[in-house]
Amino acid sequence: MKSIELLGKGEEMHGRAYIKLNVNELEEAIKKLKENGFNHFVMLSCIDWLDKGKFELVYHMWNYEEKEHAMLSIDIDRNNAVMKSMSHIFPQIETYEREVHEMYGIKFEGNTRLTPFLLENWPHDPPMRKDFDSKKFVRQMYESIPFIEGEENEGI
Amino acid sequence: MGLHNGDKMMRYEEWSKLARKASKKSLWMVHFCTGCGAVEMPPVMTSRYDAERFGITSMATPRQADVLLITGYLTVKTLRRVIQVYEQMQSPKYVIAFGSCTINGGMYWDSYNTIKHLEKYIPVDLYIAGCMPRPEGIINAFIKLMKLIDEGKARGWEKYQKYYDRYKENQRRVFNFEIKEEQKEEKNEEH
Amino acid sequence: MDMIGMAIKIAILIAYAIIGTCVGLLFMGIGRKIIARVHNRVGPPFYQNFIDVAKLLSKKTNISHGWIFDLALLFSISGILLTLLFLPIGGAQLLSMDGDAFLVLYLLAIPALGFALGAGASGNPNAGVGVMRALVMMLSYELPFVITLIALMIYYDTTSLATIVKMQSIDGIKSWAITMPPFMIAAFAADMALQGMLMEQPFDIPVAPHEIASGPMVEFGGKYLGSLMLYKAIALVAETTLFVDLFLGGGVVMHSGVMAAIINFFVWLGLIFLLFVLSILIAASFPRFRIEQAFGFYWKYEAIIAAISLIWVYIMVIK
Amino acid sequence: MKEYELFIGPQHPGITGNMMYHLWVDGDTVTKAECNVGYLHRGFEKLMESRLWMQNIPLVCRICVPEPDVNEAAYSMAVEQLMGWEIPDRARYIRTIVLELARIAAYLMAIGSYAGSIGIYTIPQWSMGDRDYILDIFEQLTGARVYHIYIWPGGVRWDMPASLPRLIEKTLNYIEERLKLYDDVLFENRVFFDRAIGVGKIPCSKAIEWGVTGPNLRACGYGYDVRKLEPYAAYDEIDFDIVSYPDLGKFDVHEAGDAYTRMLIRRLEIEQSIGIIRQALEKMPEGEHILKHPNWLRWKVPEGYAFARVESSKGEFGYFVVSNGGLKPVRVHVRGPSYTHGINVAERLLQGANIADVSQILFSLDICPPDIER
Repeated sequence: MKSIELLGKGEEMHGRAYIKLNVNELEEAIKKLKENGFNHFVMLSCIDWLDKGKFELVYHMWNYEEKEHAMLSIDIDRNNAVMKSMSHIFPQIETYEREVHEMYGIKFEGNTRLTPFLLENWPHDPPMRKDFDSKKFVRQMYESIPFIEGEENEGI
Repeated sequence: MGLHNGDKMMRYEEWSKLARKASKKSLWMVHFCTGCGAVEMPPVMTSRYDAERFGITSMATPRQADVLLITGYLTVKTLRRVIQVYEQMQSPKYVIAFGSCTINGGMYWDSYNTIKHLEKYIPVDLYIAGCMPRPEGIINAFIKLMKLIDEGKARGWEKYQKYYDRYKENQRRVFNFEIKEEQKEEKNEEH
Repeated sequence: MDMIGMAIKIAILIAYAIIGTCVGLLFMGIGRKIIARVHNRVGPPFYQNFIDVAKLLSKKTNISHGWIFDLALLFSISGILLTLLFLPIGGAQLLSMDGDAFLVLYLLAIPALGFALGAGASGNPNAGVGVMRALVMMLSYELPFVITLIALMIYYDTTSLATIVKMQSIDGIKSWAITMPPFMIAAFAADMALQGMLMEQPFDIPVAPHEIASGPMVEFGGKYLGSLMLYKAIALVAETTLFVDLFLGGGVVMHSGVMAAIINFFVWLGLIFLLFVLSILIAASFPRFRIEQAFGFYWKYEAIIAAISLIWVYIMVIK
Repeated sequence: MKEYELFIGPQHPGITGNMMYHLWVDGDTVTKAECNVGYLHRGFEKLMESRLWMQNIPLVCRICVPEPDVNEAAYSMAVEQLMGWEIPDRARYIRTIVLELARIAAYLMAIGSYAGSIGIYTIPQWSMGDRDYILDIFEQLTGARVYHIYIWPGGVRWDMPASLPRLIEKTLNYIEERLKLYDDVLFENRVFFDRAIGVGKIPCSKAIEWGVTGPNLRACGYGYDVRKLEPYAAYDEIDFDIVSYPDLGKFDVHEAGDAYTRMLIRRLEIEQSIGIIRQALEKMPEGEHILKHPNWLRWKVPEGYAFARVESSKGEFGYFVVSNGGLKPVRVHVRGPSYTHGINVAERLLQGANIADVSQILFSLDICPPDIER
């Protein structure tokens, strides 16, 4: 696979290149792949490995000519979740970083638009973290609100 | 005097009866797609099912409309807008809620961002069951609403006025972010 | 004697208003039915618009945005009613004077100004944009319309609508203006202007729901919207009548006698209905223009067409 | 006139669903646009982490409401990759037919709502009615109108009834007839040309970098289609040509990447889909329609990272599924095509647009908010 050859490491996983990188190699690698035909940035995913105590960020890139998909994966510390922004390479990374920032609480240095994205005035923990208990939150937040029962024929 | 008042009441009753007759035959709904049920609205409004037969059309702004359709689950963010829209509508106004998500949360029962029971926040006149309801179901609901209006039973808007404080309290509890933000700011000032 | 005359005039005035609204609402209802057929639908009953107005007028809360907002509707409705009074309907005209053709043009502008007032008072940016568009639209369709009007005035050598109608009805249908080649093209230009006056596609720019959420009427609800619908109904009758008076002899086919008056009335009714149906069918088959495109359309193509007819008429008159 | 702010949505007829654009307008021109989404955020990805592998199927289809089948297909394909399954031939063909029918339905809806946004209300009335005939096919095949829950990991839920091909053929013939009417009223209408040509033009050299995919990318002149790039279902055995910009068949060619070309690409791809369905019906083999599943309650999927992509009517749909070998997925991340179209691309295209064109640009990009927010 071309991306594995270019970066000198990585493995093939279900027909796609999965390349594990160090945090400081990432910017270089994205730029190199972009110059070599991987000009479509597919998406940026974040995986919360609670038991390993780290966040895994996966940058998906696609090469239209070679028909090849490369997943660049990096690990960052769960307790000190700070990452350099890549939005200067592909403009749409900005939006993905906004979402990851909101859902996992990872701070992206250099991204000037880390404003609330999907949630509005969210004071609680970032919801996509594994230690955020959705069911408990629902019980506390929504189930505790009382019904308003009117008299008969007053609508439901 | 009493008799006179009674006469006046009678006349008022008759007038409101007439008004109900008119309003049941001309239900205008707000053009607001709040959830996935909105995908069944175009078929209802267009040539296959043609809700305009019953005088149902969609209006561009809440001021002009009578019926608010909650088409599916509501997130907290949308609920704020729904309440604004509902309060801008001019009474008599009716609310029809779509699908199981508005009844008890449906398949999003454990989602952190959807409110589960719509009637805790605004009064609902009619629920349509199903995920999602079929166009026939929607038209059936409108006909049922017409019947309720005719009998004077669709009075959710009066209930909203009557228990306004309790509705506001519930709404405040679900949007209680503002309170927490204030607390945060206070904390920051302390530090 | 004066009192009785006054009372009769007032009675006729009220009759005019009622006829205007009823005919307008009925036409709008039938129009909805016709459009529904174009859409492959059944459509609402023909009396749907009466129900709509009744419902709107019976709404319990009616939010006003200050007295200017209230005044605006009064402005619009009184303006359009006054226009209707000056228009010959089936040859019969309530008020008339020399130069009323010009007067009608000015009166037709009043409702738009009323809208502007109301929308300004509501303070909604969508309404503001809608009013700007409505005023630009008025400016655009007025030019070809005025040119065709001048052509008619030159030909018939009068500025009175009543005279224009009378001259056209001398010989029945054969003497209608539209039978003459120069006025045929003028009628085309005027019909496009009518499309703009009625705010139908491709010229429904001021009320475009997808762009500015129905424009000036964004903040109108309850009784206000009901009155607005009444205004629209009367406006529909007044604007189509103006066209009928100018090009179709006011619908006059017979002279003298009660029977003739009734027949003329129904011919007028039929003609404005045809015009209305034509306009909604055009509306059903065209998207809407942008405002600058509409402006260009009227000032380039329509104005040129109207000017050609004017020159043609002028040459005919000189000969 | 001084600059003012205008909110398009969430309650506005000119918005493509429940989302909002905050516009700063100077006169008639938009100077800045900001997208505000999240009105439909249900936290699907969180919910999927707490459900079994099979329980996620009813959830995924709700991610894209007008065209739910692509989600089921993509999720199933990702799970199949992890399991190392090869699905039966008949299932592949049935999937192709279902996906293409869903594409036609979605395109009809897109064309209808676009026509509504430029003010011609006849087309939405027709196209929504015609779309319903396709939903009828779905109802016969899957039992539901909108959310079919038909494509499963390992195949499809049940076999296609023997009578269905006849109904499909009839419906396709009907839609082909109707397309001629659409051409007359919309696609060959002079006012449509005036309105759409040159409006909301995506700069073609930037299109790929901005992440534009699907019909919007093909309107820019790049003939990229996931169905050809990474054939899934039975697309590798079916003969079809990608429709892309300069080759617009019988229609006039104007600028690349504008609203006009984008809509025409959609119009032409309806015909393409009809051709694909006909071929698939012809070539469909007999046989099994689904692999045998393990017990769903104890179904563990092997560890690994899988990414599956499909071509939806809006662009490239991608599912990134991570498993640690457990009963539930660790992470399911959805790449919706509207994610880039609705936020990055639309914000840039709206800058400098006329407010009359805002709604038109949004509808011609075919933005679907549920797949932005999930």
